[in-house]
Amino acid sequence: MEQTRPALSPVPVVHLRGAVALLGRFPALAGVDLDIEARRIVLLRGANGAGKTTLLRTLAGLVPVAGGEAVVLGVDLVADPRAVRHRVGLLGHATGLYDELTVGDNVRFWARAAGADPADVERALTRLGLDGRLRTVAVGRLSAGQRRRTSLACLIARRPELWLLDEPHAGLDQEGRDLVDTLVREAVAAGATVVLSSHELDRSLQLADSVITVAGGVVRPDPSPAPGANDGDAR
Amino acid sequence: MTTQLDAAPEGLDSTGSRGTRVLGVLAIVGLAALALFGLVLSPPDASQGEVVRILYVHVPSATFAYIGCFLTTIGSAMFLWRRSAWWELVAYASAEIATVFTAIVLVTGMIWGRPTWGVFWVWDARLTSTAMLLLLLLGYLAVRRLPADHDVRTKRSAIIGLLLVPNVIIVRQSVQWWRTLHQKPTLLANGVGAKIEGLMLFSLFIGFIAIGLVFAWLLIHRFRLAWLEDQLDDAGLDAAIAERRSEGEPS
Amino acid sequence: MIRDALLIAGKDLRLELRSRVALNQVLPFALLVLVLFAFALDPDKSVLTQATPGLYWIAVLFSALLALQRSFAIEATDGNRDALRLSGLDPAGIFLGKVMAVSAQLLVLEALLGVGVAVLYTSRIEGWILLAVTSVVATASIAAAGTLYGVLAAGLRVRETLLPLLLLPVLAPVLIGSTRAFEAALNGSPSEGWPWVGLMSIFASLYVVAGIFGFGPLLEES
Amino acid sequence: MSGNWGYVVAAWVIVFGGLGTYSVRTILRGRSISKQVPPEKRRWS
Repeated sequence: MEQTRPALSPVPVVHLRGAVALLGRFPALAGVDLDIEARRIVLLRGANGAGKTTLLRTLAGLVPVAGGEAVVLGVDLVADPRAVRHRVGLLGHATGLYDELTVGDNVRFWARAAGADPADVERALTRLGLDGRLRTVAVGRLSAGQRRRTSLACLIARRPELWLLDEPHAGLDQEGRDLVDTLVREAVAAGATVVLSSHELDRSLQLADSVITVAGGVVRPDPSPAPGANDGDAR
Repeated sequence: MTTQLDAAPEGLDSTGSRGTRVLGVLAIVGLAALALFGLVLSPPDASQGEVVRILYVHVPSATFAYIGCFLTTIGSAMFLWRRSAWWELVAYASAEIATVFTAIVLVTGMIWGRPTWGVFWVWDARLTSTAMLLLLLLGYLAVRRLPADHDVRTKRSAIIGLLLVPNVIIVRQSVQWWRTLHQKPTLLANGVGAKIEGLMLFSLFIGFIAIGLVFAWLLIHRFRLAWLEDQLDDAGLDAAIAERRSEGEPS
Repeated sequence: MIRDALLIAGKDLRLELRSRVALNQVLPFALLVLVLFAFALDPDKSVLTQATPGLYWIAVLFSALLALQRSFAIEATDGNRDALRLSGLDPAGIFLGKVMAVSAQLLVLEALLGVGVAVLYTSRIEGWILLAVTSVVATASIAAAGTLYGVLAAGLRVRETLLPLLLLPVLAPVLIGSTRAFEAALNGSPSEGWPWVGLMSIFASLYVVAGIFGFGPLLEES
Repeated sequence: MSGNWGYVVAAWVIVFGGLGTYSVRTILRGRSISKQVPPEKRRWS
């Protein structure tokens, strides 16, 4: 699709060397080395508090890189973390939706903010099954799973080049999880790259083509590499 | 990096240095001279009497309170523009000192006003805008001292510091217009602007020098204190990173 | 920038239309303040009529504090700040949009409050042009300074107490200016009011510029 | 107006007392916090 950069770009989508990210004074990332090539689906795994969420937020340009190198989609995050933001889609624990507005209003607002086509809004709503009655319901009245779907609709309407999904399966029913996997595969087929963290290991291992273990704020060599594993350098 | 080559000799654990000690002695000498000239040698004023002696400390304090505000705004601007942590500390240190000076100015102004006007407080333009200045400075300090992330505190307080002088100018202007609409001219004619000369002028001059020395001495010490506080915040980052990495060490 | 501002303003106003917080809570609060003034000051003497401009603007100022708190409360969830930063919206546009939305709500509130004052305090209303221009300029000043200081206080545990401390001293010139200009208009001597409008215009411009440049760095903190 | 020495003394006491108290507080805080920071980070000493 048109949103991808030149296909054979020599620059990997993600390139981190010794990246440090601080939350206050706590080094949530303590020197991460990581390379991710385009059109990969990479699964992050690790215990709670290992640094998965911070890694995803750092890749989105939301957490400043306090040390080391970090280049995402060709943008140097140390120099200008803002430049990458409109090109990534982050699905986090918090939805970022306005409770008082309807599903349709929310998706339209965030999509227009990113400069998306109105047709993409309709397509996203339809794709997530939100085009019917739910469209005019205020987000505050939705179930957790329906909010998740709304967030996903906002995300796909923006057509990001890099998808960063933090526990995308959480709170969804079977059908919803299947839908997430389908959307991820479609996005990669269209040229995007996906990094996700999940506790649904069985499901995610089928989906991902590399697995990366995060522990203690760094990337560990994987003890049991998945097929085509793109494990980060050990430190 | 953290190896200590030499242990600090006892007695060096302070924000003092040879320069500040010299400055401190000069400031004390200046204050003594100010007391001599201001309280003993200079004559009482023809119209104000002995009360004029308050002005020898009041007026210089007001001047340096304003200088402190200017430093805060300049420091905040340099911090926002050049990311200069040094200037940020200058802004913080001078804001705190300016707050102390402004409080002194307000209280001495009220004490001066009691015998001069017969009341402690009148809604005089100068007095009112000084009170507003104190509130603005307290707002800056409240944000700078928030129990929040260092980055959050410095950035937010710098924006307030940047707007400090523009705010003071607008507040002064509005208060001035406000009072001149309902002017009671006798109040202002008796004010600080009255002409002074001779030993009285010299005493005021000594006052500027002495208070200026105190201001400079305080600024250096307060700056170093703020710098130490920052160092304390930064200390241990390397250790924290090492500790963080060891969390994930396979056991 | 303007496109982003309109998008944000539209979103905030739509949110207000759906939630009606300003209409159902802030407006009654403002009217309540007017009634409380009548309790505090003897309504039979002419104090209320004489003090109408000041009481009116005090009521507006306190209501503006509530409106501003509300304006930032809707962006207060953590996901929201992230979403705004990821959205690609120009921070200056976000600032202007917030200012526009707050201004629009305050102008409606001021109009209704004006009716309230005329009825409750039986004040005679004259000098329409000066009154209208003063309201617009003062509202822009309050909204611009309030939005900038609102984001300074946003995301902090102490925001409810910090915002009034930061904002009210700064808005003192606006209170003085709008009150004097209203007095001039009601006394039939509008020429005394225009310099105040000029001063408030400078104030509003200062804060719009400061907000356009300052909003980006402030939004950046994680 | 010669009976106004009380005001003069009060004002001077406030100036000298205020500045003195603030100075002492700053110095003492500086001493206590200096001990917690390694000396090579104190460039002035």
